[in-house]
Amino acid sequence: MMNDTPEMVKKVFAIFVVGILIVGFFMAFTQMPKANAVNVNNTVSRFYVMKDVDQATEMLDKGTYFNKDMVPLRNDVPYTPITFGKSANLEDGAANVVTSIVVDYRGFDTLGEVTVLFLAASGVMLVLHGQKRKIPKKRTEPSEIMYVGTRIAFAVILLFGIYVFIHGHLTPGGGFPGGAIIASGILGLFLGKQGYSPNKSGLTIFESLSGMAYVVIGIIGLIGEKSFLANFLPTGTIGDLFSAGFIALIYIAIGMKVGSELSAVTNAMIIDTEDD
Amino acid sequence: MKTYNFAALLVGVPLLMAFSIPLFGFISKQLAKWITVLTLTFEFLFSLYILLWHVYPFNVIMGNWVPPFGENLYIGSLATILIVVISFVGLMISIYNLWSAKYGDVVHFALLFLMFVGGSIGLISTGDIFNVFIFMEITGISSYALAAYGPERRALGGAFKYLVISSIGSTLYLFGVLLIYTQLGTLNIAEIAARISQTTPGLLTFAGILLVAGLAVEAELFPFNGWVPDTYTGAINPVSATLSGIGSVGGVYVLIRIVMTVFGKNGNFVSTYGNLDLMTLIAILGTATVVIGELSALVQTNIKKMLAYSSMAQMGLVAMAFSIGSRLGAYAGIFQLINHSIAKAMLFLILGVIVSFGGERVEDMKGLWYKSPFLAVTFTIGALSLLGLPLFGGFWSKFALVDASFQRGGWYDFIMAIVLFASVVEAFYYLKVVGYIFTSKPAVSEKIKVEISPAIPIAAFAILIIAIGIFPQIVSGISYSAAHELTDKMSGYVLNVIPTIVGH
Amino acid sequence: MITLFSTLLVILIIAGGFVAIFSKKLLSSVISMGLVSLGVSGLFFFLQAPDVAITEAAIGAGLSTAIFIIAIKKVQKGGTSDDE
Amino acid sequence: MIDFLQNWIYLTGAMALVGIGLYIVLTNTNILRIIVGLNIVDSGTNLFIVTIAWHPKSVMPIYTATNNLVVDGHVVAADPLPQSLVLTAIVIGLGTTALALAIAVKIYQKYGTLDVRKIKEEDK
Amino acid sequence: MSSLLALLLVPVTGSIVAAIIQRYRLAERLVSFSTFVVTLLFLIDIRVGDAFTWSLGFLGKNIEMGLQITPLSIFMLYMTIAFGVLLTFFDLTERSKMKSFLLLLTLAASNWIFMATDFLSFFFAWELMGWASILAIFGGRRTAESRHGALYYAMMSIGGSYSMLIGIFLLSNLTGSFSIQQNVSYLVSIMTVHPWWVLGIVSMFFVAFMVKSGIFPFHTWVPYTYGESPDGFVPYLSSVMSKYGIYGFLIFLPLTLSLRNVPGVLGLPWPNYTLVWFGSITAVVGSVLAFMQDDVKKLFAYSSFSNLGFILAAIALFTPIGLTAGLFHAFNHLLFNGAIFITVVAVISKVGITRMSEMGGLWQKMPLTFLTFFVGIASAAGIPPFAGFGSKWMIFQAMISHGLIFATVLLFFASIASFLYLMRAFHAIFLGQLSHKYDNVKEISAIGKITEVFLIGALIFFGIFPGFILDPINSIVGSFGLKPLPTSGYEYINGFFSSVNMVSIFIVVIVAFIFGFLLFAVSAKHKKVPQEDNYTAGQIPKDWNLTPEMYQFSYDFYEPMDKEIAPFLKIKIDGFFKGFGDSVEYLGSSIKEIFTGNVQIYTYLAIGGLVIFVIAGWIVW
Repeated sequence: MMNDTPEMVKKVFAIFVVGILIVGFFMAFTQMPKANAVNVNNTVSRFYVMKDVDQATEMLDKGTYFNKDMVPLRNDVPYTPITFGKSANLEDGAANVVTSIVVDYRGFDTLGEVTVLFLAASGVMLVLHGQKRKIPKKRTEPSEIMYVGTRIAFAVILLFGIYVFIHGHLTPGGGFPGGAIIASGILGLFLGKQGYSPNKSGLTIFESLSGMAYVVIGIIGLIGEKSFLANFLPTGTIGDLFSAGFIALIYIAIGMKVGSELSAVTNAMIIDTEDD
Repeated sequence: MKTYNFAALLVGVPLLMAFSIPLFGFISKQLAKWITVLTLTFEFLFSLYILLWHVYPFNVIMGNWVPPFGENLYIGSLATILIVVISFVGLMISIYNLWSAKYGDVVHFALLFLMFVGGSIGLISTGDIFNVFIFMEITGISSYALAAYGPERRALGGAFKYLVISSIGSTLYLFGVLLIYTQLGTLNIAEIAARISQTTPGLLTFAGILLVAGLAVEAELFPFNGWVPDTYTGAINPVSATLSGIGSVGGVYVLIRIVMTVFGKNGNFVSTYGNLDLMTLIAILGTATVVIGELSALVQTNIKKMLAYSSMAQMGLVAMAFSIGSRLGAYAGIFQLINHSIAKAMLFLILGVIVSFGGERVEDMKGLWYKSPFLAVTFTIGALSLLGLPLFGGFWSKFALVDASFQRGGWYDFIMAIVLFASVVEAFYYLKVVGYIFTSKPAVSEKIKVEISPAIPIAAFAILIIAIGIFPQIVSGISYSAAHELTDKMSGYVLNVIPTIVGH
Repeated sequence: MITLFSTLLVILIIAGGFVAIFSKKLLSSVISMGLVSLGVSGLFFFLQAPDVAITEAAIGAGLSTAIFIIAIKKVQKGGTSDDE
Repeated sequence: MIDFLQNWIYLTGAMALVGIGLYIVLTNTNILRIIVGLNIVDSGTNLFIVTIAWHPKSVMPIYTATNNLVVDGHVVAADPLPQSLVLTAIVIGLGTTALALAIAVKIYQKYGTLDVRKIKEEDK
Repeated sequence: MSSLLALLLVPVTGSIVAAIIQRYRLAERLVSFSTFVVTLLFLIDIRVGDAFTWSLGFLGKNIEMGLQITPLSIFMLYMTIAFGVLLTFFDLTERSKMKSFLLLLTLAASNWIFMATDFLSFFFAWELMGWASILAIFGGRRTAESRHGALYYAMMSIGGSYSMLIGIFLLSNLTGSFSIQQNVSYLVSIMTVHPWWVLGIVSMFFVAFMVKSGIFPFHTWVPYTYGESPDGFVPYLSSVMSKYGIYGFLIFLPLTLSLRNVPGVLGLPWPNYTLVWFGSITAVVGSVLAFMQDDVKKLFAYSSFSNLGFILAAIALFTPIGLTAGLFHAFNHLLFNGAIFITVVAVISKVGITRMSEMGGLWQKMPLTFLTFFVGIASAAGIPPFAGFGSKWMIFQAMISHGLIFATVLLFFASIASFLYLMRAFHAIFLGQLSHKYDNVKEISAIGKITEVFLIGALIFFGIFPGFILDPINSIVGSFGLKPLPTSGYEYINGFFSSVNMVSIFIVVIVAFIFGFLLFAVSAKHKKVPQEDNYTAGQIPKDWNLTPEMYQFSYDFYEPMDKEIAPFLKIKIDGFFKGFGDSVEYLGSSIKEIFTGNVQIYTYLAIGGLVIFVIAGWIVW
């Protein structure tokens, strides 16, 4: 139908359609709250930042959280101030609020997110599955310096990645960027040696075990704390490395999983296959 | 608020098993498929337990953070019946896969299939509007990969089309969710549903349109369903069965949950907030889908494509039934959804067996009765159920649909006339195939030998269709209470999740 | 100051987007996409979202682009030109 | 006033990316370019989400020794919830991109072309 | 009460058994026959007024469903079941390619239709019957034509049922009940207030009934289906199933009683008047189309629906005599149509073809069949003393008593035309010279002969003593609140103007027959010659491009007449439906073009759809 439409018409039409859509979006934005942004004190995030969900839950159980017009009285929830390095045994111990949301308050989302990445990796392997094709020799093999250099760089990058996901609850970062950093380190290894390929079954085992570890942590919460993905470890003092309960555990699992997954994906993309 | 946190295993167990399947794959490829069967058996039995012992409705609280602060699963009557259906269909298809999936990376195929079913179960049970997005992506990504699987190259084209449209759809959905978040500051479906009237009407209209447009991709409604024919045709048959029997159920469920529970008002005839009545929008989309789907299916010579278009049309019918807005209409929609899920999955599975012995053109169905009476009879049962014949499951839903539209009256009389006309068209092309099956002599008289693993699911589906046709009480009771959940959102949904939402 | 800087960054990403539209070569299109991602990750820093910024930089700008380039190299092995 | 404008600037950037991405999807026939377009749309969406979580006076949502998130019982941090959603969205975007690229590579192997107009089959 | 259920359960059980053992043909036929007999035995136990109800919990509502016996339903039940007994008995030995389990399923459905007290079970049974018959036709000759025929019938049938479904729900939403009696009495109560409303709803039902009975303009499926369905099924289809429509009409016709005081046409309420015209036109169209047919099954298919036109025209009057005449003709039609089709089936099964012009002279080989056929067509043509004369006579009386001159003329024309085509079939099949290829044709088996003798007997018996059938009809007429016609002995037919003594007519006819036979006996003997024996004056027939079947004297029998009518026949209703189907298909193939397989188009569709919604949203806003 539109296969033989002139390019120009197509472009003008596309501009027209996209333009109307964008104008529509902007007209919607004019209706947004002041300064086009949400006031944190009017959202549920207020409790995440104040680590105050337990108090809010109490009010909810008493029936004083909502007024009779079903408007939540978020600013009425009593607040205990939090001081960095001093407050201990909070309901959630992570200094990085985003991390506390990602892993703890909305941990189920993250489990799903990990699954999505896992499925994408599996999908890539399913789609690109086939016999490994013999790679014709490149004329120039990378030099020895390159080979050794990438190896050393990989060690450094690996350490950095591990640092990022272990400190996920304190500093920006966490399992996902940490894993991605490790994967880019492995990507570097491909440059170092012609025909390099990481141990595929090792990656698979890593990936599976870390994923199972995540779910098992969730199930431990279900058994110990009567709720799936509930924190079953003490939360410690906010700001300490060993704080925030199971967040570090989960981020380690996520980091390893994402790292091995993305490595497997790059590996699958790089290796040439042909149908078996 | 009744909580039953142990039901988190409904989502947890498939995840755990999916993560472990690659390890089992090292041992044996067949073992990976058996793990799928076992896991889905667990899912089916668990959901059957919830249904038969009347455990529902209950909440599952994640991480001890109660809604609306944390995430939750809400398993009411609607979720229960749909989970039972989905896990049953999934179980049956996984049994079929023992025989059918034999090329390429079987381990990852089994894994993706398991997560597709698991993701659909999560999609249906979740009570958080962003979590819906996550589960949509889980089902989405696994279905792109599943659709790309297979020995033929057309699978890749279909999968890619699905991916592009679906990505755009989920982006739109994300925009819609965030626009609502700017207004209400929460992501919990129950709280949003209760407080939807506290938003700015214009923004709400826009957000509603974005949500509907995003979800209509999965629900196969007209201008967003371009991917349907190519993807269904390209994928191998059990995958088409999965997409049609499970994927579209999840898609329609979310669409209806958003439109009726989140945007709906209380009362018998649900109308919606915002200035553009979303129910009207759904009605228009549904009717257009029915007409376009049926008319396109009419002229197909490729039977798989015909089933694909017919799937699309059935989804339109379901959407149209829900858009009536009454309890009876919702009941008709749920019932039709279940019937379609079972019957269409069965038809695709049968086609899979036939295709392994020959082509997939309509002419290739000629004389199926002589080649394999079992396949011929079951195919006829499925087709007649889709047509809504007495004695088959589809009759009761179509019956309720007509009843509901006439109770609503007004312009629904007119819509009903169009839909019935489309049904006549549908009858035409299905009967044409049934005629070929029974009346022609086959070109080659080679018998089709149906092995035990494809035969079990096909026979089970056929028996179920007949059982529902004769004893509609199997489904009708719970469907009717599920319809209550949709049309009376406060007592049916919101108060079950957040009992104290009407405070002091 | 930050306002000025972020405005420049916004202009940069829009320009990057236009490069992605109009560049004849696929590779430059992809690289400008990476630049857009990098710019967006910079904007995330200004928007007080360091977590997101790091993730976007590592995943969106880094790994995504890398996989893209691998894919492009693969499809160019057949000897056809990069476009069409 | 300048703060107000600033928000609009970010929104403009986000919407421009969405528009550019959609335009690329709509006008290009090369599969890889379509994926580029989808990626840019994703970036724009993410920018939009982070923007609405932000207020000109907000600080980053991480407790440090110097960074105080709550002043006078009012949260002054940027809204962390949308940020965590964006984290998810980015990862999902990567997954989709990787899968799309894998499919594209396979399509190229099987069809010998990346032109979407040529990737269709006559009915068997 | 239990007998009522038995009327449903016995055929269903029989059907299941027959389906299981269908590989053993004789056993299957025996099951089929004995099921009919058992059903008939149960029926004998049943009296008017028996009822059985149950309630169905459906979505919180309690729906009362039930079975009930009215005079009309018991009349219909006897007719259908007894005919079925005859047919299955005949089928015991004949090669009629019938699927017994479908026939038995149809029987169950038909019993249910006649006993249903609510529209739900009525609709359910109606659908069941329709589908069983469609499947039977599908399984018929297994040719492209048979498939086409079944598909055509299925489409019309589905259209009809959807229309009826709409009607049922429109009605039940008004009254809150599915009960036929309540709904009809509700319609009666609003008939004078909102006549158009009632007409709208009722015509929804009428479409379904007209489709099932093949009333003009929904007659187009008839030849396809009758012509192509399995031979054994045709007698049942044409004799019994066409009566369901009549039964349906009779449910709603009492409505018009309340219109009697409203001025109409010629003292008739206008709905009745309209239906009379539909009936008359059907009769004429059927007769005229029957001229053109060379296929014997199709010819009698047209004949059959022409007769239904007669029946409809008569009952549509809804006066005592009209109703009596219509029901009487329905009964007679059952008999003579059965006789005709059974003989046709016998001939076809022996000869193997359906083209009349290739038959001829078969009376020498199948004398009893010939005699049955003769009696059958004589009845169909309304020749005294056979059954058929009385009812036609009454129909004309009924029509004329209302001064419906034009309709009467039409019916009269149809009657004469039917005489012509019946004569033609008679000649073409049985008279004339016998072709050599039929030298080995034998008379049908003993069981077939018994059936034929029975039919001849019945046709003559009910011809002479119509009172036996008029008695139950009178009670039906009474049950509708009309005053039955006076009765005066079994041999009398009381018309509107006069009455006829059938016995005296019989005697007259016998005398005339003896006279004719004497004339035949004393006149010169004919010499039998083979078919090809022509006087060609030295020329070889090949020179005239003669093919063997052209020797058959009935070849192009009515050619001059065909030429005269041909222009009128070009206006084909069939063409309308076909054209409609074609345009739907064309629409489909153009809509299909949306899905080109190009993902960009799909993206355009999605984004474009979204943009349209956004614009719409803003306009509303």
